[in-house]
Amino acid sequence: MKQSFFRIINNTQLTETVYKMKLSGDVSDITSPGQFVNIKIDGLYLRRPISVCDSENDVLTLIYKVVGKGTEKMAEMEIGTELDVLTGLGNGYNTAVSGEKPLLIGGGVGVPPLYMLAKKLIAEGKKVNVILGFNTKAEIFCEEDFKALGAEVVVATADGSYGVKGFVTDALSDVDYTYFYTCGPEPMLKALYKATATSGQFSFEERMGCGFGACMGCSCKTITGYKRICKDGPVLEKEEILWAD
Amino acid sequence: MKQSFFRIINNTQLTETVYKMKLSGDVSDITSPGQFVNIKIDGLYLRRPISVCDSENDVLTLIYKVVGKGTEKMAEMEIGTELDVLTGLGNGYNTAVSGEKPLLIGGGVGVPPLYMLAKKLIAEGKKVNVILGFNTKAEIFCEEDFKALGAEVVVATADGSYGVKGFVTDALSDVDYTYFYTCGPEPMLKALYKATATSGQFSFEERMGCGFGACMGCSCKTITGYKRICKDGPVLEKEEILWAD
Amino acid sequence: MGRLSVDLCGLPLDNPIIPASGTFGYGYEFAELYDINVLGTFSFKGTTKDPRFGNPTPRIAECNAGMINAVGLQNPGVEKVISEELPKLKKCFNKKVMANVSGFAVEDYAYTCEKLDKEEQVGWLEVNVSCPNVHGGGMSFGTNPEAAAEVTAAVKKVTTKPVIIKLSPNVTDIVSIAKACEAAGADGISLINTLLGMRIDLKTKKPVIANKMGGFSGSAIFPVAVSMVYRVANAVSIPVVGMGGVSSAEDVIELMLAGATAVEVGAANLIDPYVCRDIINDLPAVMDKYGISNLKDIIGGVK
Amino acid sequence: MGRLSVDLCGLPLDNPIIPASGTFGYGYEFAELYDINVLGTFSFKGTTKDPRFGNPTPRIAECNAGMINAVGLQNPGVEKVISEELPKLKKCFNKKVMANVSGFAVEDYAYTCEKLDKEEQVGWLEVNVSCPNVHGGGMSFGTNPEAAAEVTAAVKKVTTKPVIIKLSPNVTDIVSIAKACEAAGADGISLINTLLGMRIDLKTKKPVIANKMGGFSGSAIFPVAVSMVYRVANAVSIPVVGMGGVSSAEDVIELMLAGATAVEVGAANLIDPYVCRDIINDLPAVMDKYGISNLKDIIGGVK
Repeated sequence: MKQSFFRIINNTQLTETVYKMKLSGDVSDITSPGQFVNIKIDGLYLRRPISVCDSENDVLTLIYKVVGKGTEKMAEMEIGTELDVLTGLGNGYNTAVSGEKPLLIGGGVGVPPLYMLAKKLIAEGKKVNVILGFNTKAEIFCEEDFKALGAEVVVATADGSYGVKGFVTDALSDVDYTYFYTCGPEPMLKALYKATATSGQFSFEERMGCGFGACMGCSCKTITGYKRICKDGPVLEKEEILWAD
Repeated sequence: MKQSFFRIINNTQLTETVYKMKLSGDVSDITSPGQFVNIKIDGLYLRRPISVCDSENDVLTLIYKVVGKGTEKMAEMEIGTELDVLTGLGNGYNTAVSGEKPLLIGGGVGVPPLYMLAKKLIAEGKKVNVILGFNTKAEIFCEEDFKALGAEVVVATADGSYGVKGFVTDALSDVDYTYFYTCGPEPMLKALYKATATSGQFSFEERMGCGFGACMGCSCKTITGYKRICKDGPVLEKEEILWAD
Repeated sequence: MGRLSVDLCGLPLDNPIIPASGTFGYGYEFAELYDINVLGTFSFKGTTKDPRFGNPTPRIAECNAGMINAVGLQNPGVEKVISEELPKLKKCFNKKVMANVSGFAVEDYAYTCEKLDKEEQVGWLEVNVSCPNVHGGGMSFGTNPEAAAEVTAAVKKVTTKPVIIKLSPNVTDIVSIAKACEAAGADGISLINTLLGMRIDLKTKKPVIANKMGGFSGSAIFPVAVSMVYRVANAVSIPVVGMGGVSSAEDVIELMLAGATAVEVGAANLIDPYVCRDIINDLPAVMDKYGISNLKDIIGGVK
Repeated sequence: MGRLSVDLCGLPLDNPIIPASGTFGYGYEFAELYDINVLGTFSFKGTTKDPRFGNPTPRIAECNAGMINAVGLQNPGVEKVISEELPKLKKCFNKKVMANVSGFAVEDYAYTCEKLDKEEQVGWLEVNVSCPNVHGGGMSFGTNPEAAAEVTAAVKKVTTKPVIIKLSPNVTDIVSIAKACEAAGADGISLINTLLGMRIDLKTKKPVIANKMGGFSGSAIFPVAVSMVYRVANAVSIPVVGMGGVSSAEDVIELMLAGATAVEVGAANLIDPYVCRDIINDLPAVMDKYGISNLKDIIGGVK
């Protein structure tokens, strides 16, 4: 973990509620895809955890959805604004176990961290398939970005307005994969837990206090013991997950 | 009272701790010298009451001393910043009773509201004498501004580094006056209450809640009953003052 | 009956927004700023049997997201409130007002309430057993179920108007006090009054407030208000008027979900004199955002 | 003995800054961020006889100038704290640590304290009779003078280390509880634990926190802390450890003027992990600004 100051380079709207922010600053502590940063926002007490979409050459890219006061304020931030950011939080995805044909499955605002993961896997010489799930065509983002990396991309929309009609699980049968990585809403994670054929890694969300393991605000039970989503997670292996109900 | 938004035109340092801020906005509710405005400052709960130094042609001039968090933040404000301001607060000085030769006596940060008062009295054709009291030469401000209006100005410094050595009361005997107006620290007001030969008006300070008469936070006892410094004051007539101890 | 209307102890309110006692004077000063008839009602300055100057100054201290006051029930006394303040109010407010009453003995409360009972302008009596800023009275009635019940019963004897008892949060068990008031005949409970707070001036090394401590209010205390409104509303059958740090339409909805039938707005009036009018204007859009058709349907609606 | 040094129950502290229990884990995680030997000491995560997972999630809610937590004393149990956590701590902290202990019965407290008494690394036992987040225990001991005294006496019997009782602010009369603990042999009092608070999610109409209510902390509660520290410090002769919303060197000085011998920093650690180190660095300049030569001279110095 490192505390440092970032300056906003740009902050653009991708869909009705999703924004992309690029910031310049010290990204040296961001060592794995799937990690997150925790941002101090003027006027709000708790920092806001946002997953890292990309991190390279002192530029940090975040894609976030406006869901509350914090992200509302982020969406209004102007270029040049300086932000106090804790970087390098969370364990991130482990790419060493992916095999030759990893599959990445993202739903909605769970898509962004998979971008940096795809980049890393491709750099490691692996053949990356990506399934992205959205409610409807208007909500799609990042499809072209994954294609530009050289990944095979399938998009599923719940209303069938684009790509495969249905959920990400409906697109699963067409792909041949050695391992999978996923991030998205909990119902999707649960469905994938059942529908997937291989081992894999899941990224979880929880309301956090500190984001760096101090407060036990985001603990969960796993087969291997109690884990803090912010510090021991947010990525858990399929085999250790204990669903809450 | 009116709530409106002002934009900072400039914000310059006059002495080590005193700043002058000019703001553009609707000053139509500022009807008398000696009134004050109440400024909302980001991150602070209560507004900050600041006496009006001048108000003309939609430009509001404030001179303030950095004494705490609020004024520290004001001193750091940049040109173009927009401020939420309540204007037209307090009764202000009554110039109708001044006679031909009013005397204005200001001490330290009590000097600024006398500027607009001097301007009004001079516009009314009166011969204005001003006594300004400061601790030391380096703390003097506004002397030239009063002279530029056409007032006779005497400065007293406690350490004798400029002008009359001593307090404003030490400069009193040289002036011929029909009435007086004063603003400054309470010990100075008390000394003037005894040392002055005529009737006069005193402007008081108190910690305020609202600044517009709602909360009774700044009440004081007077010969004519309980008064709210923010609404029935800050200016009291000599004859109604009841000193607290 | 609009989307915002509620019923408070048998009297209709066009909306649940009520400026809290001590932050709205006797109303007519705010009437210079906006038409105060847009309000549900308001609770006027705490009134006692005899006139009071209150505490020495300074009476105000700033805090993070709040403020401390130690005004100490400055008011002209009930006779003058009736002879001078209510007639002035009548010219600008055509609704029933909530009369806020304090005292230093059970008989004081009864005396003042009996006088105000005769006034047609008064809709509700809000009986403050929780003022932290007066010695030998006020809050001491509100920290003990028996004493609070005794005041309630004494007041109920002298009035036919709805009696709402205003409770202090500075207690171990606010629920037992609320229940005691209900059992003694209270028609409603309002809460929370201010928390006891203190600030010290680092320069002078003295308390900022002359009276040393005072009542802490402002948005800082809102989570305490939500918790206490929730607990009391789940324990009594009479209406609860919620307050404590409310400054937005969202806050109003949150307190109503917790169990409030109406909501008082206090310290926020001192920072933004138009806040109650703005909240009333904002409510319909905020209700739409959260799928709420009628405010009265959400009272105590937290799942 | 520097300008910042104080004495806490007979043990010297280089400075009065103590990260509060539950915001600093067992210390070694913060040791990755800075040398935690700069601290006066710290109070480790609330430890119980048996291991606990704590409450379901969500356990955290945001508030204006503060937060609510309902962690519910998650900890590995005293045996593992001694066998695993303390050895890890030893590698990065060469001072005495404050051991924070909670329980659900008087015997639990005694059991846990007796185990920790044997540990040379432990300097003080901070006995928490004020956790708002566990049912059938915790806070209920701290809302009643007799129960608090009983815990104090039971713990005192099994240890020779200084015992500091941590009190809840959610009471009518914190002074009587502090006095009862003093009479039962407590060597110090620490306060305030969190206020009971609640938030409701307007979208889901459910409490934000799974456990409904939780402990409200953060700078919002600072004025309540100042008031309670002042009242307790003026009523007891044993040292008071002040806490509640402290986040700056100025706050530390204000609580010490109110009567605190040392100051715990809680929620602020979660927002700014370096805050305790920064406060310690800032103190000398802030002391100069306010004409303070030595911190120990200002304890209870409010005029």
